[in-house]
Amino acid sequence: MTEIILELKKLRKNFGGVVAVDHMDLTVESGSITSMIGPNGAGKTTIFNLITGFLKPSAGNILYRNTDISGMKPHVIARKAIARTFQNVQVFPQMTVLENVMVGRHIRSKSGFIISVLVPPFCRREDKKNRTDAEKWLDYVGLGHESDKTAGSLSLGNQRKLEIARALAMEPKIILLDEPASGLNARETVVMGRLIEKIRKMDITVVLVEHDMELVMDISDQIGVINFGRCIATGNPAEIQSNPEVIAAYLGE
Amino acid sequence: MLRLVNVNSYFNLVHVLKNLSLHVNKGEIVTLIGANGAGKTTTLRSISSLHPVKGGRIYFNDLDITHLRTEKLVKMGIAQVPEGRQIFWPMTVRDNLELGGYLTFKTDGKKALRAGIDRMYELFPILRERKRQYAGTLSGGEQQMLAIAMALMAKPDLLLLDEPSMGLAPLIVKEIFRVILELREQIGLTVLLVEQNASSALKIADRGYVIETGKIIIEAQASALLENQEVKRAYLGRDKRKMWE
Amino acid sequence: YADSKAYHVGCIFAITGKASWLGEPQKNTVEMLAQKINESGGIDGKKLVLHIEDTQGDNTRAVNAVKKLIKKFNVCAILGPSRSGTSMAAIPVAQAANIPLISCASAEIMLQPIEERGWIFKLAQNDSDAVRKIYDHLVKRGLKKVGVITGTTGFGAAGRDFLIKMAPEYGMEIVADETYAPGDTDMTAQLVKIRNSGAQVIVNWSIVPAQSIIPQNMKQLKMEIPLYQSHGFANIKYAQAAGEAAEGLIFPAARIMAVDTLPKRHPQYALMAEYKSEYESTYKDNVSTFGGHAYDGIHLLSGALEKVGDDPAEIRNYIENARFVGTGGIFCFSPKDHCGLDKTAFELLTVKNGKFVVLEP
Amino acid sequence: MESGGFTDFLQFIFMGLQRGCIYALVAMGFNIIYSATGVINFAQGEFVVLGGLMMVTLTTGFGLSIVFAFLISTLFVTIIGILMERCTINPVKKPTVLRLIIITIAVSILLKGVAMIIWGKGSHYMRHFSGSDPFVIAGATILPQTLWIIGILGVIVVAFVVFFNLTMTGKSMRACAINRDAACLAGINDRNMVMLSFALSAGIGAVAGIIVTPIIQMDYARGALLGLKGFGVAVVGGLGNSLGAVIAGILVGVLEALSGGYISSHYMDAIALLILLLVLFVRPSGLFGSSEASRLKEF
Amino acid sequence: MRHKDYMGLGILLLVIIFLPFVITNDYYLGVLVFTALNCLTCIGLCLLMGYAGQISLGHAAFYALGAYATGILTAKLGWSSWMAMGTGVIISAGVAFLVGVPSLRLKGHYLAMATLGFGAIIHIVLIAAVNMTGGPSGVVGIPSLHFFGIELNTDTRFFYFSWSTVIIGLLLALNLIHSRVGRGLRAIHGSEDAAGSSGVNTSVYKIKVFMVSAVYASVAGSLYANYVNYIDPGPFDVMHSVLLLTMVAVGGMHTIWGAITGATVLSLLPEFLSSMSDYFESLGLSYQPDYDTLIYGGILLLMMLFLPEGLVDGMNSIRRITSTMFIRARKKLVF
Ligand SMILES: Nc1ncnc2c1ncn2[C@@H]1O[C@H](COP(=O)(O)OP(=O)(O)OP(=O)(O)O)[C@@H](O)[C@H]1O
Ligand SMILES: Nc1ncnc2c1ncn2[C@@H]1O[C@H](COP(=O)(O)OP(=O)(O)OP(=O)(O)O)[C@@H](O)[C@H]1O
Ligand SMILES: [Mg+2]
Ligand SMILES: [Mg+2]
Repeated sequence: MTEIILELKKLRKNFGGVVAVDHMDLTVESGSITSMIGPNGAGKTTIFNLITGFLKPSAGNILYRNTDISGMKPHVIARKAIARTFQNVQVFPQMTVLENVMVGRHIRSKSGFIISVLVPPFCRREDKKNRTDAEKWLDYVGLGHESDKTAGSLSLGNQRKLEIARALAMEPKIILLDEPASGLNARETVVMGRLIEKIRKMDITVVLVEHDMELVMDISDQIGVINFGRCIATGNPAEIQSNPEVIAAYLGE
Repeated sequence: MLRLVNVNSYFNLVHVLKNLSLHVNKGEIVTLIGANGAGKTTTLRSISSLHPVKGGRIYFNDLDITHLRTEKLVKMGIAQVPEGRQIFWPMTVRDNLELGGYLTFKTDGKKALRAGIDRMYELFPILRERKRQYAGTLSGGEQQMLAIAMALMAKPDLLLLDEPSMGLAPLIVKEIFRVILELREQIGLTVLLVEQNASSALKIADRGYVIETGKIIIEAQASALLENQEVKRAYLGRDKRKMWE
Repeated sequence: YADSKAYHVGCIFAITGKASWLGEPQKNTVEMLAQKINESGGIDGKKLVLHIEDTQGDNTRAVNAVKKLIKKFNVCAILGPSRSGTSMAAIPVAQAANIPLISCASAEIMLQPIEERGWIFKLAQNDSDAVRKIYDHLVKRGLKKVGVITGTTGFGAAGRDFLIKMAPEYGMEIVADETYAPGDTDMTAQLVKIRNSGAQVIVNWSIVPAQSIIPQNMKQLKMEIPLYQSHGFANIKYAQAAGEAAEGLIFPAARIMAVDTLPKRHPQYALMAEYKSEYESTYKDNVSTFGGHAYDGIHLLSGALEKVGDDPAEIRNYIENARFVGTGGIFCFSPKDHCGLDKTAFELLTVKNGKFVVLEP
Repeated sequence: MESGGFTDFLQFIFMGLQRGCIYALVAMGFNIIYSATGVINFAQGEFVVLGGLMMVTLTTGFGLSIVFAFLISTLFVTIIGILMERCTINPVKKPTVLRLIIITIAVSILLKGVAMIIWGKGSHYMRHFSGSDPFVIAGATILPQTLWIIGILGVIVVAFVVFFNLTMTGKSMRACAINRDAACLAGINDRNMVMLSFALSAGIGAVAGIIVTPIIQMDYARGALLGLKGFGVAVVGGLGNSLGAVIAGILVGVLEALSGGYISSHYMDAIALLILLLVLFVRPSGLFGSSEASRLKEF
Repeated sequence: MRHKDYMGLGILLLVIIFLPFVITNDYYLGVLVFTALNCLTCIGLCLLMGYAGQISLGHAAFYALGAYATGILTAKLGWSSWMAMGTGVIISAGVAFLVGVPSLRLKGHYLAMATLGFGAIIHIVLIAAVNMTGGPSGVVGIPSLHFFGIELNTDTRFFYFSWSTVIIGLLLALNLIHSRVGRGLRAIHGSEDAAGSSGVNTSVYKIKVFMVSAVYASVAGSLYANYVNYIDPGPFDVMHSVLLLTMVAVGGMHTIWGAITGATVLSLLPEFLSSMSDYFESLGLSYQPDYDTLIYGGILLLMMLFLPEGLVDGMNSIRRITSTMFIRARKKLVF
């Protein structure tokens, strides 16, 4: 039916003796919300790092729209419209909230060193557009009123939202969210769920890592359960919830 | 046991905590809930003297501790699991745990330290597996476990927990809450808990406070808060999704 | 000429910073002399006012200091700077402002080309003359193979130039050419190389304190070939620092360094003995040739002021024809020669029992 | 005296050893403060200078015995280190690395000025501890003082490796540099740790100054140069790693001696530096720094 | 925010135009010329350190490359000053590229060491390559700059010229930091990982900004050579790099204005101190130039202790505090 946007093939990553990801196979359909769940240290973040080029796979391939992107530099991958957020929030603390999001517009604008040096910003149309776009995305995640604060002075939860706004500003084809709801309270988690669904509606594929089961079960099209670096089960939320292996390894009860 | 009276805190000119007062009795588990940016973290940091208090007093066992230094407070028995996994990144897991038990080591010696570390390994078996790994290379959840373990190593009387469940798998969260309850039973541990996962926090807590833009707006028994309409709407909203939409 | 009751003279020395061991005695000397002159009624009844600036041994500071002296204090002449580098930086400023600048550094390039350096004079002996003095002596001893080792400062570089350039003239063969940085602590590597080059004699040309490590290193390496130093060694502290190892080394220097062993009838004797005893009693410190340059400078200038007043051009003309006996030698300036000294200004000295003495011929 | 190729080589090695040990001693001082604060203390060179000058004054000026003067000078500089910490580092409320570094630069200027005023501008020298008659080994000569330096360095290195890796105090000192808040929360008195680190590194700087003065002569301005070399060595060895400092120090010293002896004295320092840079490019966190650990460390 | 920056530029321009009418003594103008040169270098260094977060302890080397390019090409080979300056810029940028590629992979103190080593090597080469650089004796007879037929041989002329260069440099730098590229650079400072995942080519950006800052230093160096007419290795040693770093940090490295303020203050301070000694003397107090070092160190220390984020920020907070005090006082009056 729909095309496959991302495919992990026999992916493997070990750090010395520690095998973080092992023989991992996963396919992500375009326009879907795919969640990865699993115990702590299962290798979820490592998979994100492999996809986005922060780590090089020890073996296996990562196919993005049928081209192999494994081993490319992070910024090259970002330019292919793959956005991500970090589990350990990574904002640019000295810059204002708005500027943080404008950095997200980096791949959607062009002016290089020469133009930047020679043309003052108020003469650059691109810059103005970036600014309005960034404001839009900030409103989108509900941080519009904080746009002039420095990012470092936001509380942790708000920094997490800021990260998402920055990722969205890239207008990505696929966005990888690493525990977006951690640090959000129940109500905001629901808002986050809505937001993710809205993202999907914009035709952005979402890959989600999250420990909040209600959120995951609520919005996912497909769930992959990861344990010890392997994908031990995939399926839709209902299937996963009733899978005994998953219950034993992760969900409890 | 712990009492905050009209505490005020600032970031430069931004007034973050406004005349905040709360108390925690001995052996109690009290939870502090509130939206992002409400000032929960700042409250805990102010108690531990990691953030300067301007105006107001903080008492611990009826002693004025407002301007005491952090390490003094730890010595007096106040430990904190800080927000954002504050561990020693370029040190091994074992070194981290040893440092967590710095005071134990100073007072009770090496043996007690070892025993404490072994106890933490039992609690979080994965840490034992990773003991020679640099703490910074742990997964997010593992780091969180380490941070909690480090605080427990200090053998506190009062434990300040800042979002301990962040990034932890549901099974582990349950385990941690269980341990907290157990410690209260065993050694009469007192806990001030900040949690986003308010419903589970309220389930184990005795009392709760709701904080909004640096002010306490509600104080009540945990069970009462669980039923409170306003609280439900703002912080527990999940199943009442339709309500606010 | 700003005020009629006093003569304003500028002094710039490296009083602090990387060459402060040069500037300090110079500053002390000029202060001592000015006080003496003023106490005895000044020059023609006018006070001698010295404006002393510190270059910190730094070119930029030297340029600023010269401008300050000229533009702010309207001095009629400038004594200093202490180092060749700072002098070179200061020269264009003085030259453009038509103010005489009497440098205490020794580099001869400061005066070249003479047409463009009409306002520049120097008091230190010529490096080339020091080289001549050394080579003469080597010729006399029949030594031919020279190992050269120099410090990497302007002074050392100038000496290295002359040593190499003038070698053929005296039939010398430079078999090794090594350098060391002012902050170096150990020159055994260079010395081993010189030893292997078959040098019969070592010439160590430097002005920094590190030069006194060379004799020590030679002693450590048990090298027994003779060691010659430059006139930059003319500071008794260097000899003391090198201790026993310095015994017997030979260097050309102004006679001030060995006043005590000089015959009393020598024309420079009286003046130098006076300077030495005054300086040493005032500052509890040994005299050095560097301070001597400043001494000569003040003498020259006070002479000029007395004769021609404080018009810079007049002063310049006066100096161009000045002849006088100073600590550095018997000066004999001329429009073609803005240094006024030749190799007779030097005496070959040696270290004996930790003291500088005139080398017995 | 006959001198074959091997003798020369040995001579260069001895020279390198002597230089290298001096560098290593200075580098260790850097390492200690770095370990506790993450800061490079630019006044380290001044500690060395003060130690040396004090020693000269006590032995030559007051005629104290070497052992006694050694102790007093070390104590004196240690106290200066403690004062420096109490007066300039401790009061800083938001200590960022760069800010502290600039403060140490300012202190180094101050200390240099004080030394200049007290000890004057000339260089100071003193007798070697046990004579300056060199030992001859296979034709090459080595000064007894060099053996002193090597010996004292050895003792200090062992002491520090044990201290930082095996004792709790050493570990907690490192913890302070990594994360102040977390260290406080573990009950560590960060201020005392920082003070201790300054005391230790001032002490070790003094020792360095004392034992090298007979060889290199000491003047008030020497600190900067010693400091820069020591910094380079500390970095190339892997910051915070005592053993690394020693090995890198000796490497630098020997490289300098060899390139001076076999290639060109004009470029000897440049050649040694170039090789150091290459080492750094191949091992971006120094010879013995763990790349994993330093990657995680923020500046 | 941005407009404030450009307004500041306008004010600076006015000040510079009128200053020589107020200060007529060439000495002061000469001091200000050196100040301008330091400002220029510090603008570049600030782009590198304050914005991109990469430390450099080797900038004196680029300053030297510019100065020596000008010195050697004009005095020895008879090129025109402008050609020489341009060549210096190209050489500096090229060297920055060659040095930057391996160095900028390093972080923090390790990067500091690498750049410091580079600076030291260049300094040694300046001393040792006697045939080319003149060694410790330096290069003499460097001609003055000509600007549209006007020889810039007086302090006033050079004052205008050097400060115009600063203004242009400042304008370009301001343009840069308020641009997409500038944000990219600051993002690298904040978090290299996040910058990379936002599509910023971190390694290339770091190298480019290193080259840009080298160009600033190189131009300043060329101007130095043209102004002083003589160069030797003295002013280009590692301590000068340390001084430049200090200037940027003292002013507050998070803004270009901080860098300029720091450069100005620390360039003027020594001259100010040396004038102070005259003042003391006129009061009849004995004052030794030796104390300058102490006072200089002391002032630096006090600035770092009491103005945590640098002079510019310090001034801002003083303004804030006084304005709140003012408001409070007014409130009291009203009630
Ligand atoms: N650099 C490294 N060196 C050694 N081990 C590593 C390194 N990085 C990660 N690991 C290990 O790999 C495993 C997988 O880590 P990862 O961060 O992918 O887990 P995760 O699934 O994201 O867990 P969490 O839910 O806790 O965030 C962990 O056990 C971790 O300790
Ligand atoms: N470093 C800082 N500088 C300035 N303001 C800050 C800083 N840190 C926090 N704040 C402000 O203080 C307020 C309280 O922050 P705090 O971190 O205590 O919130 P919180 O309740 O813990 O939120 P969260 O649930 O997101 O962790 C917020 O408005 C935040 O913007
Ligand atoms: Mg993870
Ligand atoms: Mg918080």
